[in-house]
Amino acid sequence: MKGYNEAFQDIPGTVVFDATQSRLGYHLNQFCMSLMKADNRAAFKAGERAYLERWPMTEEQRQAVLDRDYNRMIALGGNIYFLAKIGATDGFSFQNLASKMTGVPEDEYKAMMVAGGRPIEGNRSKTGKAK
Amino acid sequence: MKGYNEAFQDIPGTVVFDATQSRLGYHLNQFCMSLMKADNRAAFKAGERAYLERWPMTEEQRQAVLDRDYNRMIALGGNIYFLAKIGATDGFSFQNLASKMTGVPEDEYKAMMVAGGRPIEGNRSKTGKAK
Amino acid sequence: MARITAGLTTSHIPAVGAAIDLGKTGEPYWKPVFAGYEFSKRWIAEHMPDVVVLVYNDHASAFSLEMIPTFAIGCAESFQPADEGWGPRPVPVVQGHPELAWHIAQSTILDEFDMTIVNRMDVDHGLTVPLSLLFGQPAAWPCKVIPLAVNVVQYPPPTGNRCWNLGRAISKAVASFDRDLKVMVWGTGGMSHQLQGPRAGLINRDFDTRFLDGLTKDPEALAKIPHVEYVREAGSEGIELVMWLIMRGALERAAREVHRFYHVPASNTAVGHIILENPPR
Amino acid sequence: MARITAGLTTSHIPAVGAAIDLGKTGEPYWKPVFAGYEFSKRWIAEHMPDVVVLVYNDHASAFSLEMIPTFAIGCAESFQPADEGWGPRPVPVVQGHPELAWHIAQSTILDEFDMTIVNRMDVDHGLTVPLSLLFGQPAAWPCKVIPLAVNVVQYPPPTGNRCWNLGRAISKAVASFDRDLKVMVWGTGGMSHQLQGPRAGLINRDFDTRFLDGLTKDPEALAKIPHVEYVREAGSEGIELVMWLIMRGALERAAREVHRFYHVPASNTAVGHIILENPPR
Ligand SMILES: [Fe+3]
Ligand SMILES: [Fe+3]
Repeated sequence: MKGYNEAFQDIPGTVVFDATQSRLGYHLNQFCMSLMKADNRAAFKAGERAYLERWPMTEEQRQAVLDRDYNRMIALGGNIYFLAKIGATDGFSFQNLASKMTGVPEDEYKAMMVAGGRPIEGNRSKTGKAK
Repeated sequence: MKGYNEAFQDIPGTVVFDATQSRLGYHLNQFCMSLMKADNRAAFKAGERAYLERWPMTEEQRQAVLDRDYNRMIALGGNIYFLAKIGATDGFSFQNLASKMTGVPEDEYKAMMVAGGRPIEGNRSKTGKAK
Repeated sequence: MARITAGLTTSHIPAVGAAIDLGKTGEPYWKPVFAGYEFSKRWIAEHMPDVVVLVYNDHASAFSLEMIPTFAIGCAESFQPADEGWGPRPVPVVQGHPELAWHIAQSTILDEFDMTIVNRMDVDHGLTVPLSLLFGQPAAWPCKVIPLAVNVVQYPPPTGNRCWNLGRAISKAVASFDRDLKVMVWGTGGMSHQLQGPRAGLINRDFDTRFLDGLTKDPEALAKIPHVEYVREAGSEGIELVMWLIMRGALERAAREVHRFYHVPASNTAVGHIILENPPR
Repeated sequence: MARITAGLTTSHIPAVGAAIDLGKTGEPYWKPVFAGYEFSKRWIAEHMPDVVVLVYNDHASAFSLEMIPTFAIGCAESFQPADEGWGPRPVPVVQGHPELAWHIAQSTILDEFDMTIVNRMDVDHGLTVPLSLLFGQPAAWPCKVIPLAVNVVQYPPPTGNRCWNLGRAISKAVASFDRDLKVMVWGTGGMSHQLQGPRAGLINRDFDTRFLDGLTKDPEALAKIPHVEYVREAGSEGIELVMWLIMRGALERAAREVHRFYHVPASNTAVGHIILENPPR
């Protein structure tokens, strides 16, 4: 069981949404759920900071939302399925979010996907234990 | 599986809250859940029929609630754990509800309980298959 | 490592909670009920757990018909007493143990129990009355509590065998939790009672006695009892007894009965209460 | 009696739904994706089921972090398309089959699966995109749908083995339903994709091909794949593939592959689609 959670940590560029992340990101993710209502989306757009103040998340989490820093949101307990609601509210596609998270321009990211995606070779393992 | 549900039908004076009952009583039971809020209890007390009209239950179900006919409510899909909220709203104990359902005065019902409760002998089986 | 030191079962009758809350425990009707818990209160003060895994059923309080989980484990920091129609019970907020609760959730899911993880939930008399019976009326509960809610409202509930096996999986989960904690598992509900219809008030002392005997001596046999036998013999709400098997499955086979109490009636119900201790390590 | 005639798997990518809803299916980027479903649309028109048991994962739409069921079966009369942040998809309301859904719930619970019964739930792209892919844009869906939501958001999800066994239990449940119904089981999600962080965009054609091959030939081996291997080899959202094992477990061992389609990319994802037919009776 301890081994269960630790095994994932060898995978590069990946945060598994386990109990630790879920507890950390609870209110951040519940804020994202609120964006499933049009009224809430409008209220968020009308004043992002004020809207975020309604949710008992950390100031770091609020800033990451304001910055649309998805990697930071994930590090702070956000889960991508929840965070996608922010992207949807902004009117961005998932590929736009992916370009933000991978730090490459959207065109370049799309071209990588059309060319077959990010290869698995070299992306399996941080330690090199898994080939 | 068919046998599973049918086996219960041999037990006298008992309705098992299976899929059929649950589907039948869905809105009746959800109405009961609403009585977990003080505001709703006040609204119900202020005008029972008007409050019941808000819930898409059958007219028969509404009448059974107005009549506090618990056996009828159970026959129409009510579950006692849900229906207990009506009793609580009325300020009645469970023993009061039991006296209503068994058709004996509350004193008499209480005396039966103090004397050891309703005996199992003679109350196991409609058909007599189970002794 | 964490370890399960003991388990207990108790009825969780709402009228018992009301008797405590309204100061009626000394009345002739109630006195014999509470007398049965005098030993238990001293015993638990001497063996105070850090955490109780409290197996109970929600009585249409946290869970409506919109969503009915078979097994729901409470992983929140705390749980508020539910308003069951007469205002919330005047008892302390229940403090959870999220670390252990999540650990049990993870371990049991990997052991192929299909748990529902709950992070927000009010707890009703099914959970708070047992706390009152064992701990009285403190300003705060003296230990953490992990609520484990079992569906016995909507048919079918889990089988007795499934409950027994969940208990065993909980025992394994607790044993693999890397903190030095004393854990108890409580099974609540029962014993014989029927709250509905013309058969309300049913009590079956023989069935209850056999169940109490079997709990220590032959729990595997109890785990084989089909639902229809509970309903027939112990009344429609007697089905709550399947939850006791989760407690029993979480204890060792060699667990020893240190206290037993049986009384009829409390309101509509036969009160059954038993304490089992795991062998000392 | 009801019988399972066939099963299929398909990705359920939201961008595919958007391409359909916005009339972009003829664009060069999307054309090859939809071409892979041309056979399937003809096939299903010829083999129209009465009911589809549609295995999918909710993407934080119906289930927030308040309550996370491992397996949730939708027993309602109907299910509304969810608003996932850009308004609900313009697709028909999903009509359920409460009788069969409740029957499956009862049968699987008695077979010791700890199902959550859901009577009110909106359904997101995970469920509606597969319907659009197979049925296009009708005014009403041509069959009933029983949603079966599997947690793959909160770790741990159910094991592959547990999913496989749930499929088998569903097969048994359908076979014991006393009405003459043609039932299909669909497994959705996957194949390789990662939607989060610096590794987003990962695609593993080899893994996907082996998975598609194994689905017909050696599903027992697929059922042994641990979660970490899915995440490592197929990306963090590749874990959705465990749901395909529920479909496969519900079909007979001798089921025959009648169609296969694999395409990279649709948005961030490798599209995988396979149709399996049970042997004729
Ligand atoms: Fe109870
Ligand atoms: Fe998905």
